[in-house]
Amino acid sequence: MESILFLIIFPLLTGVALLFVRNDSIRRIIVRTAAFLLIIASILISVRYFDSGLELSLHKEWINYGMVAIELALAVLLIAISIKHKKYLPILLVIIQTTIINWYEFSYSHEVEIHADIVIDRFSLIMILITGVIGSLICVYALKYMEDYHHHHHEIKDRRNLFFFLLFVFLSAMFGIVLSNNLLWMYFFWEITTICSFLLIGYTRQDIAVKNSFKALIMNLFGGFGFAAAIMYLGYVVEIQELNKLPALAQSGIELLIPAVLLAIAGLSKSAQMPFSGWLLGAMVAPTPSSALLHSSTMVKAGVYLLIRIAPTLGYNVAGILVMMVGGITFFLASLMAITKSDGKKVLAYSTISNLGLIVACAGIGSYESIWAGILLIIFHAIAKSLMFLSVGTVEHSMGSRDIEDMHGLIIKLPAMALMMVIGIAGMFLAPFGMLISKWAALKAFIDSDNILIVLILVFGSASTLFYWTKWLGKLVAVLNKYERIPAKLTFDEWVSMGTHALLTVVVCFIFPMIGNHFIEPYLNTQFAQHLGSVISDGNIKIMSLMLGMVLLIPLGLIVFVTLKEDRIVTSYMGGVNRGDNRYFTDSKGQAKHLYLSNWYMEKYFNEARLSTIGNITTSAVIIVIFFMALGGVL
Amino acid sequence: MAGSMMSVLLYIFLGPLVGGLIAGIDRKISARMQGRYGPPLLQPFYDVLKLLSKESIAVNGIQNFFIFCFLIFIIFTGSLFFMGGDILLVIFALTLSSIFIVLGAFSANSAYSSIGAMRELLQMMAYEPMVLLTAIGFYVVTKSFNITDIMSFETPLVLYLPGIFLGFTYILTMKLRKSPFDISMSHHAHQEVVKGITTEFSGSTLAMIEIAHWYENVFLMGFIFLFFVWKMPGSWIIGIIACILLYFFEIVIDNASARYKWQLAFSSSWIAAAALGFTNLLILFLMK
Amino acid sequence: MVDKQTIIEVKVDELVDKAVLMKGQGYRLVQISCTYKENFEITYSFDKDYELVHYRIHVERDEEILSISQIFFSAFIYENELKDLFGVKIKDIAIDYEGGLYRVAKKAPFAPQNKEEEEAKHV
Amino acid sequence: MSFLKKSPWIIHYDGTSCNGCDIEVLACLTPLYDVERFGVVNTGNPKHADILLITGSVNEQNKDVVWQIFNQMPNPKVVVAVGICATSGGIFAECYNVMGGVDKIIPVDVYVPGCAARPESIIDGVVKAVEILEEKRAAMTKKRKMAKVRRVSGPVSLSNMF
Amino acid sequence: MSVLRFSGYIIKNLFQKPATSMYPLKKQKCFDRTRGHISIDIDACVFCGMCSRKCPSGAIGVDRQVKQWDIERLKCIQCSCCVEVCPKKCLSMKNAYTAPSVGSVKDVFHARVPDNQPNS
Amino acid sequence: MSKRTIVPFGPQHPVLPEPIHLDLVLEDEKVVEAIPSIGFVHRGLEKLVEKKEFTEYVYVAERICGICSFMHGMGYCQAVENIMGIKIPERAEYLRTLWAELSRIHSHLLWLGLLADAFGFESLFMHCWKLREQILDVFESTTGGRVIFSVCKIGGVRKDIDQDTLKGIVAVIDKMQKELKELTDVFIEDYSVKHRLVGVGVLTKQEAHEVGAVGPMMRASGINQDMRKLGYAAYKYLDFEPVVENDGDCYARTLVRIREIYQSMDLIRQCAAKMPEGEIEEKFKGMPSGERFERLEQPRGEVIYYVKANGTKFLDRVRVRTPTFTNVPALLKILQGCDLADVPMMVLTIDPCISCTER
Ligand code: NFV
Ligand code: SF4
Ligand code: SF4
Ligand code: SF4
Repeated sequence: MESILFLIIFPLLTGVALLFVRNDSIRRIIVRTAAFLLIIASILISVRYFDSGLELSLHKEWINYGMVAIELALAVLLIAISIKHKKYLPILLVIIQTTIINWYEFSYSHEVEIHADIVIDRFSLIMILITGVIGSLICVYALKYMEDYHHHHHEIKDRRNLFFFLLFVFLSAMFGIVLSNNLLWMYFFWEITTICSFLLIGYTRQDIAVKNSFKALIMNLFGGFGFAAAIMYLGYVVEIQELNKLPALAQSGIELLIPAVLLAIAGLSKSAQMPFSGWLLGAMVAPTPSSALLHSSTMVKAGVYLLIRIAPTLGYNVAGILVMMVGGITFFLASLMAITKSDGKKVLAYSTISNLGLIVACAGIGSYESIWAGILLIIFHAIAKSLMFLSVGTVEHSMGSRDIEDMHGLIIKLPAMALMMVIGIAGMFLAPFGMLISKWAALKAFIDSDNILIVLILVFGSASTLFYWTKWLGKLVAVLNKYERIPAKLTFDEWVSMGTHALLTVVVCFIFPMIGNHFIEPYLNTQFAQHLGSVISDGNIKIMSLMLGMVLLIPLGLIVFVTLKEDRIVTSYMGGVNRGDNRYFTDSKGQAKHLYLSNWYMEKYFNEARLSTIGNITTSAVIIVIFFMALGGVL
Repeated sequence: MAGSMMSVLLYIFLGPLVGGLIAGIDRKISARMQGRYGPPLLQPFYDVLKLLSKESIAVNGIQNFFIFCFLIFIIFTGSLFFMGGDILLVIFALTLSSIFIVLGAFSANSAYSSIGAMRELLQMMAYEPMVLLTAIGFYVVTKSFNITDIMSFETPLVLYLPGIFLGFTYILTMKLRKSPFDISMSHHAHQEVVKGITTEFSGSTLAMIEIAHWYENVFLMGFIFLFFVWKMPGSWIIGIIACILLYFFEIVIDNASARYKWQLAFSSSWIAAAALGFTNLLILFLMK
Repeated sequence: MVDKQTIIEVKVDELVDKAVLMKGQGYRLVQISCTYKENFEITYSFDKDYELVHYRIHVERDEEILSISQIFFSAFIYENELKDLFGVKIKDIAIDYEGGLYRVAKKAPFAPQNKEEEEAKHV
Repeated sequence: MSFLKKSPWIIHYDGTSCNGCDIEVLACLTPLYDVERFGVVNTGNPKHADILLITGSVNEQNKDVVWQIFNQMPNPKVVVAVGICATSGGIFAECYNVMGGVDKIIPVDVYVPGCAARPESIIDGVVKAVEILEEKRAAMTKKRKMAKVRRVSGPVSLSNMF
Repeated sequence: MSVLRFSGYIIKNLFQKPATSMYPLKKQKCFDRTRGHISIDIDACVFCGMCSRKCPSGAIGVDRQVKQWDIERLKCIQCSCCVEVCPKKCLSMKNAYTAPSVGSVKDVFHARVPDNQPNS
Repeated sequence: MSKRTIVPFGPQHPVLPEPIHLDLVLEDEKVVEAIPSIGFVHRGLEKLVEKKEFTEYVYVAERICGICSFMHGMGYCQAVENIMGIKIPERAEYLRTLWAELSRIHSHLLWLGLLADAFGFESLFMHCWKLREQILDVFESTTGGRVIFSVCKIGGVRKDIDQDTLKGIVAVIDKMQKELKELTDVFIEDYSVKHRLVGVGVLTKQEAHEVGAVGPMMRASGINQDMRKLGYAAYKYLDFEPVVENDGDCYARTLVRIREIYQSMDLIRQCAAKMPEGEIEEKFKGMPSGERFERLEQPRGEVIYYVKANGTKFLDRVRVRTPTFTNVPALLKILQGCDLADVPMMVLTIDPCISCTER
């Protein structure tokens, strides 16, 4: 039973080991082996606990004290770093939080009865699989990436041992979050992810990195503060300290508004929703594997994980409206802002924020259908987004730029990477692929829950999503006969990592009905006392699969087409002033001028600063109003 | 099942015929409105058959393939529609197919086809919300996304969805590529982006685009049809009459307006969607 | 009825001053034209209230003159024309086409192409 | 049955014309002459066109343009030189920058005389062009049938197609 | 400001007869003054060459030796200059147009060819 | 990397009947830089004076352009006549004015049509050109050509118009005016048209003066200047005021041209009413000697003929400074910051005539 702790302890140990390894090949062996073991372990555990689930209680005082000790140590560490960089807000937040939680821990927590510190249900299994598989693959990918990274950036000190240490600790903490049922445990791991992300973002120690890392720290600490407050409230007032008790309590009509709001704030900040979205954009300064980790499988997913967990609680009160509104607004505005970006990672960041907004909105609605959709979104997003990050990272290292404009004609320059990206992008928004299926389910859920405003936001938001993804896709497929192939040597690690991702993106689309039947629905049945079955009908699934089949035939068709074609190749249309090779035309002065085709960014129209101000103000207003409503309702 | 199979087959075989004929009538009527005699009624067919016999030229090896996919998926979309499938799925398939033509234009990597592709994308972004809202409107009234169910509702849907109908008509102009919304490619008047997305396509590929548009137009008329048919047998006549009238109205609009710039095209269709669609839905919810 | 037209001859280096003067008095540049007769005979015409004022300079073939396009922006197009069709050397043109405004088969077609033509003009 | 005859699409390029012929070509499209009766569409895009109508002669600067446009048209295609300028350079033949008729640069199939060419003449010219187009198409199909070997030589793979 | 201001007019046009002249089904209308092509009364010509010298585009050729007068139809710009300068007034401008051709057209006239037809 | 699109625009382009080329640098669709290029129509016909006699050169002059052909012939003749001191008969002056104003109507109608085509209003284009045909019929019946008239000669005109035809012309004008009203109202009132024109491509009065714009371009920016006021030909006998608008945008330029059509119709009526009897041509002898700048108001604005004669039958130099040529700097100015969709609008509102520009 305790074997489950392997998931937490093993990555931790690996991380510690890596901290002391400075030799590349040893590190490679350790990381590969650890990743392999983690993947196997996640799968085995899923199989093992698929039917039975697990409720494990470890009445071990020393664990709690250990946690307290670590927490205090980390608090001291944070304070020290903050003092060093002359940042005082984090100090304040750290102190308040640590005080609250310790005070609660020592004064009251003994009186709350804990049935299970660790609970595994089908939802946890999904999260374990995501973290285990995607997270490990990212770590493997990071091996080569970081090597190149330091090769390119001599100004940055090589602290790869620390980097890999953090990656694995992160995984460990993430497993901790999804396994914990005891809120105090969860809080512990939650804070660890905060600190890890803080350190990862600040990895390069450049000014901008430091600045952004503190931004992330402050926002996450703020959320952590909400978490701590919620724990305290729950412990004192409701006398529970377990996550899985919440839905039942909510259904029995116990007033849970305040903790719901507080937990929601924690979840929103971690999942980078407006007004907290700033940290995630800032996190882009970190090396790509850490972005991939933060944005796809861990960190932000921890936020939505919490929200989905408490979703049944949210559905009953204004906290639900809070979450729904914040999610909805974030979804819409972030996808509009993504339109204005040409930096590949920035687009991915906005898209992450936006997609998480959708998941958050699903959680906020809190109905059977919406949670169904939300969980599906988590899965598909994790895979496809991770794939995108990794591809962008590799492309950046191959061409020296991650700007989408520079990816013009990637299909010629780096066909393999272009293919990866095409799969990733298709996975993010295109018809028979995952995200779209989930969006479809979400749409249905929103309509059925009569939240017409959210429906409206969804339709407009997905239209904008379509815009920025397709224009990226367009850049990739632009074909110019004269482009040179860029010699890119993908290492085995990269291949394995990205290849698996790509494969998963496609495979999961085929098996999503099974995921629905065997993972999501059983979980929802326990949460809601009724059985509603699949959100998407069988007939439609069949048609979807047919479509998917058709789409998958495209590469094959392309090869046949290209082989059979008999086109006469001519120059492209330039009003007659071609210079022969489609790249140059004769300009007004009679000289050769380079044709350049840029995408649209409409910066005036979807002004980033303006939209984010609007978003931050409205979401803050929503949060504040509802927070005080909650307070008022209680007082 | 057999019935729906039948209508799919009918669509696949008659679709282009009807679509081409509509195009022919359109051209004739437009010509008369312009005080000209106009081309023969069957001109669109002559054009396509001619295109098929031309030499095929291309800028690169793969651009034409995307168009092939475009055609296939348009047919797929229409078939799904006439099969009586799920209307949301139909819309997703439609989006997918439209993306193929955009990608085709992008892949040609030529000045005007790329700009046309960006404009086409913008148009897609502009009309997509309204199309989805239409489906949602159907769902809210009939409790089903299934086209067969939608068609057998007990009253004509337009009575419940007048706002959505107007909104849909608004963006229909865009889908039919008619002025004032022919910003990505114009059939008639000349344009700053030459032939927009179709600039680099010629010969049989252009013919494919043309045929795909015919299919698409027929299928779009199907959408209009949905607003006007109900359970009553024989109501399909009303539906068809409505389609004819609406198409005529579109021709008038086409011939009586200048081309909008993208800013207006985009914002007006979003505003139309938000205002008309939203109000209509809101009223429906309140009535519930 | 027919108005008298006087053409004021000025020195090459006075031209810019004259242009500034004209600008100050609210004239607009109407045209710049050139004829080759032993040397370039360039006429600058300005207009105000239907009244034309012409300044003429004589420029040798290899002499370089200053553009007035900094004063009258629209001069750039005339000056580029002079450059391409006559081969007048003009520097500091606001938008200099560098000989690409008219891409003609033979350079400076309005200027004599060879010795004989040159002599013919001198008669 | 060939449909080229029924749907000749034109592209119009104005060489160094005086505009006279140029606007007469445009006038052909307008209500009084309405060449769309014959299925003519002014595509403005060489890749869609069957007939290249050129007004005006060619000069140093536009000779490449004319050639490019001609080259970007799919076969079968015909060139119609409209107006005296296009046929021979006309009154400008002696100008230093006029190379002469369009046939100096690309093969011309039909010459439409007139200064300016009357719309009726242009219509006649197009009708004549359509006949030639038809002949060319017939020749093309014959050639295509005869060519047993594929035009693309060498091994075909995805990479060398781009 | 009005929307679709033009719709009334075009709908009216829809039900009117189109303005199209239907050439070539119907014959083109010609005016007396229409400048179509040059024709010559070769018998009156004295082959002085005046027309040839004055023709701005050099379309006319005159050979006094063999008494030949010819015109390149694809060079003539219908300016009527030759008509004006001909001392014998044997040239005239007719209002019918030269038909399009597939190659250059040179109409040659010789004196004493009885029926005044081109015989190139 | 840059978010700027760099594309060529023209010379072969469906919205540009004539070849002009622009190097466009765009951000999205916003034009951030546009450099026009001409020279695709450059023939070098000014140099033909060395090969054609000055009397024959009229044929060349009127083939500078097929749209404003008549006034090119007339301007050239006028310049030579003034050098030689020839006073042409009054009837010839009236006839010239009549044809000049008819040309203006035809040119403006042509332009309105092209403008409509450029903003995607095909049916409006068709109707404008349909109307224009009536004017062309008048041309053909009076001069023998639809485009190139060949009626101007040094010393007068070649062809006379008899009284019946004159009445017929006025009748045509009257009939046209009614139909024209329907079309111009669309330009003036229709929402979609105004969307494309109002506030687009603004050239302020100050700018118009600085860049030396001429013609409707200048008058739409509030500068009151019209070369017809110089009183050449029969304008000195006629009663008219230059058409001026103040907004300086595409809409104002459209309004100016529309109002000028009506103005021209009025001038034609005045001509027909006041036309004196008499000769149409003044015989002259000798060769010109001297130089002269002659200014006329073409449909597109002030044109200048510079003629330098040396007493032989071959002139030293003819230079035609055409309105479009001077309007190119103005075009440059208004292109900055417009949208790609506006580019044809911008190019068209200077009413470009490239063959005039490049000669
Ligand atoms: N520019 C110009 Fe002209 C005019 N109006 C004239 O001189 O058109 Ni062709
Ligand atoms: S043939 Fe005559 S009308 Fe035609 S372009 Fe040449 S000069 Fe102009
Ligand atoms: S009409 Fe003119 S061009 Fe024709 S032959 Fe006579 S003079 Fe020559
Ligand atoms: S000018 Fe008259 S008479 Fe002399 S050659 Fe010519 S046609 Fe004959």
